[in-house]
Amino acid sequence: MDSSHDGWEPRIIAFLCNWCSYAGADLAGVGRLQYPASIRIIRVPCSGRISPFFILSAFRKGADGVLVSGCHPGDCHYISGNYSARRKFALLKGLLEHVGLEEGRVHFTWISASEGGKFADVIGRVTETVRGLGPANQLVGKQWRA
Amino acid sequence: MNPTDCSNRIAEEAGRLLTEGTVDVVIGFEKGSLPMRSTPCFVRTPQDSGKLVWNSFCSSNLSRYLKQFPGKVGIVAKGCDTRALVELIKEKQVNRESLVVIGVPCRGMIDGAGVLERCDGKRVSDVEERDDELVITGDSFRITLARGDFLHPACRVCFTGNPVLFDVLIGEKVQEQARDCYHDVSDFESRSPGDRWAYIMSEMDRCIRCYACRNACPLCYCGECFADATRPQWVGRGATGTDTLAFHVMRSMHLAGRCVECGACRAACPTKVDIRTLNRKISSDIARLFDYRPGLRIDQPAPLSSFKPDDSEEFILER
Amino acid sequence: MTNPYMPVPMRVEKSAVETADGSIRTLTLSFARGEDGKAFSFLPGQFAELSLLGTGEAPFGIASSPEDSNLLDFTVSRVGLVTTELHNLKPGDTVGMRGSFGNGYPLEHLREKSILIVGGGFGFSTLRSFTGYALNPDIRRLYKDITVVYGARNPGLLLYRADLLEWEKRTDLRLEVTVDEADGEWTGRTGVVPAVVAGLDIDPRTTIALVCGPPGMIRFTLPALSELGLSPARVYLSLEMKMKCGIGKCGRCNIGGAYVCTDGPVFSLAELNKLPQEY
Amino acid sequence: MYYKTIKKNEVGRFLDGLLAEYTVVAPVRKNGVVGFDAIQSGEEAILDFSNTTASPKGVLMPQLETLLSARAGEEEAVEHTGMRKPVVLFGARPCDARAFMFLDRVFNDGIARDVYYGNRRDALLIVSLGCTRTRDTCFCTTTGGGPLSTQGSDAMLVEQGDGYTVHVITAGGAELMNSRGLSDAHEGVGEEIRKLALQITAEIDPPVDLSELKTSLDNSFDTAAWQTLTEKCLSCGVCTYLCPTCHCFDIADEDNIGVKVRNRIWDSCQFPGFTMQASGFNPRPTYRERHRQRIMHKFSYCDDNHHMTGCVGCGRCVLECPVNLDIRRVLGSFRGRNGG
Repeated sequence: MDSSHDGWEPRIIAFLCNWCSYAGADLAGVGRLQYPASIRIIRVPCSGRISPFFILSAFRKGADGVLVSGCHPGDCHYISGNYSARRKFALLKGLLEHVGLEEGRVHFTWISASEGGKFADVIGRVTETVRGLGPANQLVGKQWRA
Repeated sequence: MNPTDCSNRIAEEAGRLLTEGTVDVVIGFEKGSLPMRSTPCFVRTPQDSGKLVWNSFCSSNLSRYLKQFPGKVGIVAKGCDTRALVELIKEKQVNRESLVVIGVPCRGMIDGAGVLERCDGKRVSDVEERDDELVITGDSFRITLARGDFLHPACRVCFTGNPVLFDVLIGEKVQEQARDCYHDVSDFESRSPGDRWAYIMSEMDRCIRCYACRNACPLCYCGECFADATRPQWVGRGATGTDTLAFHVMRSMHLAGRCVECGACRAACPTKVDIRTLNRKISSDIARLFDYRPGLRIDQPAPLSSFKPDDSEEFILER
Repeated sequence: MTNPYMPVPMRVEKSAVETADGSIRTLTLSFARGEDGKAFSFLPGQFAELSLLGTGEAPFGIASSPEDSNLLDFTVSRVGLVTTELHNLKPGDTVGMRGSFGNGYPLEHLREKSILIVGGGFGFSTLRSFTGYALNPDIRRLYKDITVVYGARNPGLLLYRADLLEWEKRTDLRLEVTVDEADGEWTGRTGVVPAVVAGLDIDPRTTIALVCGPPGMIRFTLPALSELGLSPARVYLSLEMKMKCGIGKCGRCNIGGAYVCTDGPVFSLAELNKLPQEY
Repeated sequence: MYYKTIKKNEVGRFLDGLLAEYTVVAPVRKNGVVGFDAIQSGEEAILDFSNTTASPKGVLMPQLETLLSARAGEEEAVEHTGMRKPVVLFGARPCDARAFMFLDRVFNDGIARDVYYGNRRDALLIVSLGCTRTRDTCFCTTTGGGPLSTQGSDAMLVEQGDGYTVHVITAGGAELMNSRGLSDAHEGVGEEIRKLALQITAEIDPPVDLSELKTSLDNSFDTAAWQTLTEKCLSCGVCTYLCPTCHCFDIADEDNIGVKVRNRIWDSCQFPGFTMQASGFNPRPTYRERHRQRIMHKFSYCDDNHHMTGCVGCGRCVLECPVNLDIRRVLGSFRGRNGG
């Protein structure tokens, strides 16, 4: 699998928490920071709202990568949303890699409302990682049988 | 305590509870219709308590039935059954006061299918348990087998054979094994991702989506399971590899910090799919990251409904 | 070999809200392909499966009369995935249809009889089909007098208002519409359907009842009908069961050995009394 | 009807021969579990097993089968009813072969013929493997079958010495067995097999009169015994999904990545959702009603609708039920009961 995939654009679903990471993305946009157009942002109230269903469902519907980003622990608008999310994601990421999902398909990070630069940088790095892996085919829904 | 004495003591205890009216029903095991099988039973009269038995083939987790009996219930429970009980009580599904737990120390349950295979299909008429041996007699053959070779996988790593919660204890406590350090998980993780994926998918390929694992699990008590929901439909309902894996991954996530590793799921699975590797991966992470073992203490908060400011961030994309 | 699971394409001609809360709509469909229309026929009381590939399929009673042109009415109550999508259909959209399925009302038994039609809420759809069919001039003379008792929980939930108004004016049909609870401008009768039925005086020897409605209404209507002297063989019920295939294969809609999709959905009370009470 | 023979060590090569023209589905052992699967070469097939865990019904009724599909924007749906490449089911036990006779009645009779099942069935030949040993869970003789019953088979192998006698039964069987280098069986082999059948049948519990059972079941629908008999049932799908005659299915649609599909998947009368209505009413809300439905459907309703009991006595549900709810005990408690 050559890693260049000649200009293939990965499709990455980004779940961004409304109070920090989404604002960080907004800041990156306002600041005209350049980052790949590979992400589709889904705004959620808090990273604590992300259920493993969302991540598996994204892969099933053809996503090549999933990024989940919330407020830094301690900054959560709902006090403990990201704390409980942190435990859940730690287990989920471990489990997905345990079953053999390619490293680099699922990413979790904390981006605050003031970190526009970090947002653009993260999106760039995640896109490169996923592009290196090529189209995802492990968890995609295989619909019909001959 | 050998099975016969154990059975008699349990029958006496149940008879007493029913005669006194302390409980309306005692959930236990009676002799199955096949060799090496004990089957759940629900005793409501003192006269019936005689049919209660205890042996090395009582692998079902009887806590699964508690929600079927609202009144005052007696339950015959081995170590892992009581750990499931602790979680059910912690999650307010079962009320401790309405329970009388007849605790039975357990040296591990035996997978009869493995023994039958060793008798290569010949019919078995009687199985006698003697300390660490099984004496199997059938038509024109008689063999003695080492008990330890036929334990259910979950029982091989069990460190809570003694009930963690009981009102009455039947017989003496057993010698516990060392606390489980999940070597099987670390061994599995030393293999390459591609190798792990191939193994998991070949296991999932045998799953026929019969949901015996879910329905045998004492902690899977949702009214409508996500696997049956259509609005939204999170998981495909066909037994195609990816949808089957998604179902088992999601069920394991729902059992995170709750699964007491009684092995009832694998024991119930007709095609013996290795779904335990998923639950054990999560249990090993929970033990390592949050220093928590499910089903040991009622007062210990569940890991996913609590947190610490300095929880691990090993999985976070580095700065 | 024809594929019983392959729907024929239908075009949505009209989608009209029936109830005040918008929870029930009637779709009027026409055949997208002429030859399907010619090949299709149905009896009042039969049903069809409406299909939206990718979303699902569900059974609906055919609410229009076989005599009205080639248009088919389906009354859809929004309760789930498929029904919500059906409610979103606009005129000109296409929807799949399989059928017609089921046995329909026992037209032969009804000849020269008086007919008592008792319907409740959403269950009235196939009874509307029968009433429309029976009011056709050359068919109406086959029957003696026709009484329609139709009720709903409240006036906002009454279906087929236009038909009710038209039937009101007819002399060859007695219409009794009632609501469990009245509201502001309701001037009609108030009271539950079983009570209205109990108040009727009919000749039990020459009357046959056709009943369809929610379980609650049926539980109290049946005793009322027997008080009027109607034997179980003279009472017909159209039942609702969860269905998938509509052709007696998928094994889920049985009452005892009878499949509601093929042996029903219309059963006489005499037949039902012989079957296990599991519906 | 005639007999040929084949040595045990020639079976692998014989199957390779079939693989040239047919898809061959045979018993294989994977991770310790014996099941049916399409084989790539002859020696993958195993013939030393009692019976597979799951039945071979997946050959005609896959757990998931796409009925219709349409790409986004396409009006016309594609019907996945294409003619099937011929398939040989090799090594099925006589009870499983007989089960296909029952499934044929369900899917071919009635108001419509199931074209998906029909096309697969027309392309299927069944070579069964007669039972020379039985398990204590077998009760095929009660349901009209037998360890060497030829019902439903096109040909049947019967183990004799270091080879198998090949009992060619139908024209389809002949097509399979002729011109494949199999030598004819010795004289009188038919009589030997009949005697062998009697000897093996003696191992199985004596048959039960099913018509008398049907009558008492029909009279016992409302008895309280159903509650106590089914109380331990987990409502899982093991008994129905492993069963060779259970045929209930669900139709589930999906719209994923621009492709709309209508799939037929297995369903079980033991699942609550099987009869759950959109209104929330469920005629069979608990394990009691659902387990009773399975028993009544197989041992009463199927006789009414298909004139054949809906069970072939393979014993899989007895062996694999996670809580050892034994259908023979349930049936036994209704024999000789006049209801009430």
